[in-house]
Order: sequence, then C-alpha cells, then structure tokens
Amino acid sequence: MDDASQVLARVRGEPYTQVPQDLYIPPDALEVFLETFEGPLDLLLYLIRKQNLDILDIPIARVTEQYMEYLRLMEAQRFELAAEYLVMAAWLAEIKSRWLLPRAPAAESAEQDPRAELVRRLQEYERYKRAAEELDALPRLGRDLFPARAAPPSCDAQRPQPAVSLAELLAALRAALERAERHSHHTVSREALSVRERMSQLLARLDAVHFTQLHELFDPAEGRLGVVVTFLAVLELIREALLELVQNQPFAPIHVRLRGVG
Amino acid sequence: MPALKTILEAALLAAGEPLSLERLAALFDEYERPERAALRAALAELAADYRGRGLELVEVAGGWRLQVPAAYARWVSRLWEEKPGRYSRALLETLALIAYRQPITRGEIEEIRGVAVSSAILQTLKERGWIRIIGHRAVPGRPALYGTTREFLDYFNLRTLGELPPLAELRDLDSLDAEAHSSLHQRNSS
Amino acid sequence: MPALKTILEAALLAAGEPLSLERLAALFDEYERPERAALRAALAELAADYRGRGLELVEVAGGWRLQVPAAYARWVSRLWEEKPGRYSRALLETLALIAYRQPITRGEIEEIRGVAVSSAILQTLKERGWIRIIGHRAVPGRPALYGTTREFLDYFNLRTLGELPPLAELRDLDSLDAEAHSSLHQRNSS
Repeated sequence: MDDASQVLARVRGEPYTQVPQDLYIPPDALEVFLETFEGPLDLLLYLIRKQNLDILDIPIARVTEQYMEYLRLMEAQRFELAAEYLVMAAWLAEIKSRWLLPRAPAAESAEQDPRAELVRRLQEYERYKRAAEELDALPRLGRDLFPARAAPPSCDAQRPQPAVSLAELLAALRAALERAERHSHHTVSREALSVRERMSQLLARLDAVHFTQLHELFDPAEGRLGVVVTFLAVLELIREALLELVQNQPFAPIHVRLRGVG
Repeated sequence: MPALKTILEAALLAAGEPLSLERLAALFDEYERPERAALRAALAELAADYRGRGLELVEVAGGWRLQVPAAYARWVSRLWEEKPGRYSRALLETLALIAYRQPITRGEIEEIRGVAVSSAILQTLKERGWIRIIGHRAVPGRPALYGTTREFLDYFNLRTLGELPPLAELRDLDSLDAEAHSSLHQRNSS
Repeated sequence: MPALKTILEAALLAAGEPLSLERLAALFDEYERPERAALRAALAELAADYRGRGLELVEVAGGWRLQVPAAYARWVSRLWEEKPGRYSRALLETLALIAYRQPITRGEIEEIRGVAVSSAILQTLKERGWIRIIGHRAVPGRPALYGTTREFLDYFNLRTLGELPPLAELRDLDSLDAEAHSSLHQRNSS
C-alpha cells in the first residue's frame, strides 16, 4: 500500500525541495500572479503541468502541500483569496486523508479512487481551457481576416412603392363618403363618372389661349353615347366656370377655351 | 512574400476607403518598402486586372479607391432595397376622391373628408404618377384641379375611369367586404 | 449583361458582409434569376479566380463572404493605428464553454471552470452578438440557457459549430496503469 512518501518518490522522482522554487514568486508580483489563474482548478493544473505530473496519477499529498503553500503565501501578503480557493483547499485535504487511509485489499478494486472526482474535474476544465486557447488561435475578423469591400456604385436605395388594390381604394372611398354623409349631404354619383373623366380629358386638351372649335371635341367614332358624354362634360365645365364658350354670330362655329386668369 | 500588387489589393479591399500612395507605402517595413514608381506600376497592373470584373480601381482626391462599376448598380442596389411601405388611410381616401370626383380641388377633397389634406400626400401621389393638375378653377385663388393619369388606370388595370366599380355598389357594404375579402384571398392563393 | 460571377463579385464587395444564396438570388429579376446550381458554380469559379490574390471567397454561417486572407494581415493591419483587442482568458473560456456545451447555464459554466462567471463577461459576449439566451432550463429559478449565434461563427470564420476544433479526449482513471506506463516510456524516449 502506498504512503505519502512512496507516492512522491514514484512519480518522476523529483526532489521535494524543488517545489518551493517552482512556486516562488516575488512578493510584489503576487497579485499579478494570482490574476493569471482562472481559479483553483487552473492553479492545480499549473502545479501538475509545471512538474510534468500525470493528471491521472496525481501525487495528492505533494500537490496538496504545494497548493497550501501557495495559499499561505497569498495570506502572508494579506491578499484576499476568492472563496473558491478555500473550498478547494478543504476538498484537497479531504481527498488526501482518504487516500492515505489504509484500504482493505479485497475492496480495493471496487472502491473508487478518492482522487477520481478531482481528476475528472481537472480534465474537464483543462479541455475547455485548451478549447479556449484554440478558439483564440482561430483566424478571426479584424485580426487575421478582413472583410473585403469596394465602394458601392451610386444607387439611390430604391424603396419599392406600396401596393394598393382596388378593394382598398373602394374601402377608402367608402370611409370618406360615410364620414361626409354624417356631416353634410355630399352626393357623389356613379352616372357622373364617365362625364367626369371626359371633363378631365377636355381640361387636359384645351388651353386658355387658343380657341378650339366645339365640334372638334366630338369624336363620331365614339358613337352617340360618346357625343352625349362629351356634351354633358362641356356643359358641366361651363357650369363650374372652367370653360368659356364663344360664338361670334348665330350659327357660326362655337369655340371653346379654358377660362383664363382674368 | 506575396506579390506587391496583391498586397495593395488586400489593403485597398480591407480599407474600404481611398488610400494615398503614402499610406500604401507605410504598410511596408522600411527595408522592404517599395519606391513610389513601383507602387504606381503595381496599381496600374491592378487596374488592368479588374477590366471586365465587378470592381474597378480609380484615382480620386483621397488616393486610390476600389469601387463597384456603375454598370452593376442595377443588381447591387437590390442589397439595400427596403420593404415596400403602406399608404396611409388619408392618402387612399384622397386618391379615391380624386379618382371618382375629378376634376376636384384640394379644398373640395378637404370638405368631403372633413380634415385637411397634407401637401405631402398630394406630392406622393404626384410622384407616383397617379394624379396630376389638369387645370385651375376660375375662382379666387385659382385652386388647382386634380385628376388621375393614364398610369393610374394602368396600375389598376382599367381601360377607362368608367370601369371603376360603380359607387352604387359601395352602398352595399357587406357585399363589398365579401368581395374585397375574396379578391384578397385569390391573390394570396395564386 | 455582365457575367454572373462578376455580378456576384460586385454584390459581395459592395455588401462587405456574408450574403446567403437567397440574398444573391434576390439581386436578379425573376425572369433572369439564376438557379441555385448556377449560383454555386459561379461562386466556385470566383473562388478559383482569387487563388494567389489579395482576397478569398469563403462560406461562413451567414453565407458567402469575400475577405482578405490571413497571409496579408501583416501589412493590412498597419492600416489602423489601434491593434485589435485581446480577449481575457475568462472571456474566452466562457465563450468556449458556451460554444461547445450549448445550451448551457451560467451555473454549469461556473461548475466546470471552478470560479464565478462575471456578469460583465456575459454582457460583453451578448453585446458582441456572439451569444444569446436560447431558452430556460426547467429547474427552480429557470436559469437562462446560453447558445452561440450566427455572428459568432461568422466572426471566427466558421460555417457550422462542427468546424470548431475537436475537444480533447477525456481519459479514464481506470486506464491509469497501462497508459501512465506507456506515456512515461514515450516521454523518456523522445
């Protein structure tokens, strides 16, 4: 059965006196030193790796001793240790005491190594510590790689025009008319529609300077209905004082033009 | 060490802004720093390499710049295309009144709607090419008369204004709702 | 019309960020829109064109990206006075745990690292857009579950989480004797 000194001797056979040298840190650098450890697991890994120890066969007594030595150094500097370091110290002490306890040979294989959980956690932490180092080594934007870009050609960011359906337009009209009817008695009638369109067409066609012969406005190709619509449009335009009608003498051609500025 | 021109290419692409000859020279350690003539020659080579490609090298006030040629604007501009917006109720009502009551003045629209019509709405409709001023009413102030355009009819797939749904149908609100719903449904399912 | 590959080149350069196949396809009007296979072929052609040049085409999580290869960092990084920031070990270890073990709670990260995880670190990772809360564990307190984002992959030049370097194998304590012996032997002989 192993005892503490045998464990020490079996691994690497390093003299114990070397250990404090490993651990020696100039007092003023202590704080900086602590900063470099990401907690007790990291510190333990440091002690193990520094001495080339096998993580699966940690000389628990020796490593516990080194760990405690480190904590004592910190305390001597009145450095406030994070609670995790103290929790680990207690745990190490417990593992050490169980490890040193003589075990019955029969139970040996079945009994779990008291270091097992520590080894598991150290390995688990170490693999992510490595993963973090590898992540840091991956080529990344802004340090190793740079997005390639060229100035875009001048193009006004096109914003597509909103879509409108006829149904929406009707709904809007309905809403407006309903509101209007509640207030007054505006009437917008269907039959005026084609006349209204013709009114727009006439307004666009005529101007305020030149006279146009009235008969030119009628397009026989449109048939009788077309002529009637045009005629009604002209009458409506006159009624709305948008058009003026001129006839120099009876039965002479009738001329129309838009009502001018004056 | 990569070719000088590819180092310059890399720097110009990473910078995304014009780089002067001085800044390009400063990328190199002194012992390997190219002469200005060498830089110019390498830039000329690069410019030639880009012929027929989706980028070009031009000399501007600030130095040398990589840019996407204007010929590609048609496709590239799609990168920043925004989602189409929606028109406000006020705009739609204004458009509907102009369509059904043209020629109509702004004042008349306001009278029916019971609220002011903003200039922005009329501007938007004009820019869209759906309405235009077709005359002026001969009353004090000579207000503009609005009417719809050919583009308006085209957009709504109408041959004439007469094909606008008759107002009488509007009275039957329920049927209109049903119709609007079914036409929307058809559009979605097609 | 310019060649498909040069249109893609122009768009990727103008974007300066990864573009998915969908976004590349959307640059084209429907009648001229290339098939996905044609897009892929054009991208492969582009990638080949850039061999030996100051730019490369890579596929990352967010799509296809044109970038300056790492071999040019030595010169290109001189463009900026400020050196890119270094990340603390605490931040990198936290990020690694989230990347490899997602979804993971803060408590689980702390358990593996053996120390508390500062809120500042999680905040920084969130602000960089590399991690996000992807749910809550159904245990008392409903702690947040963290995962990495597409931006994280883009930043580290990865297409999927599967491209992360493999984690070290965990060794079993039972294999102790045999393994310890052989590793000792190797170490001595090397």
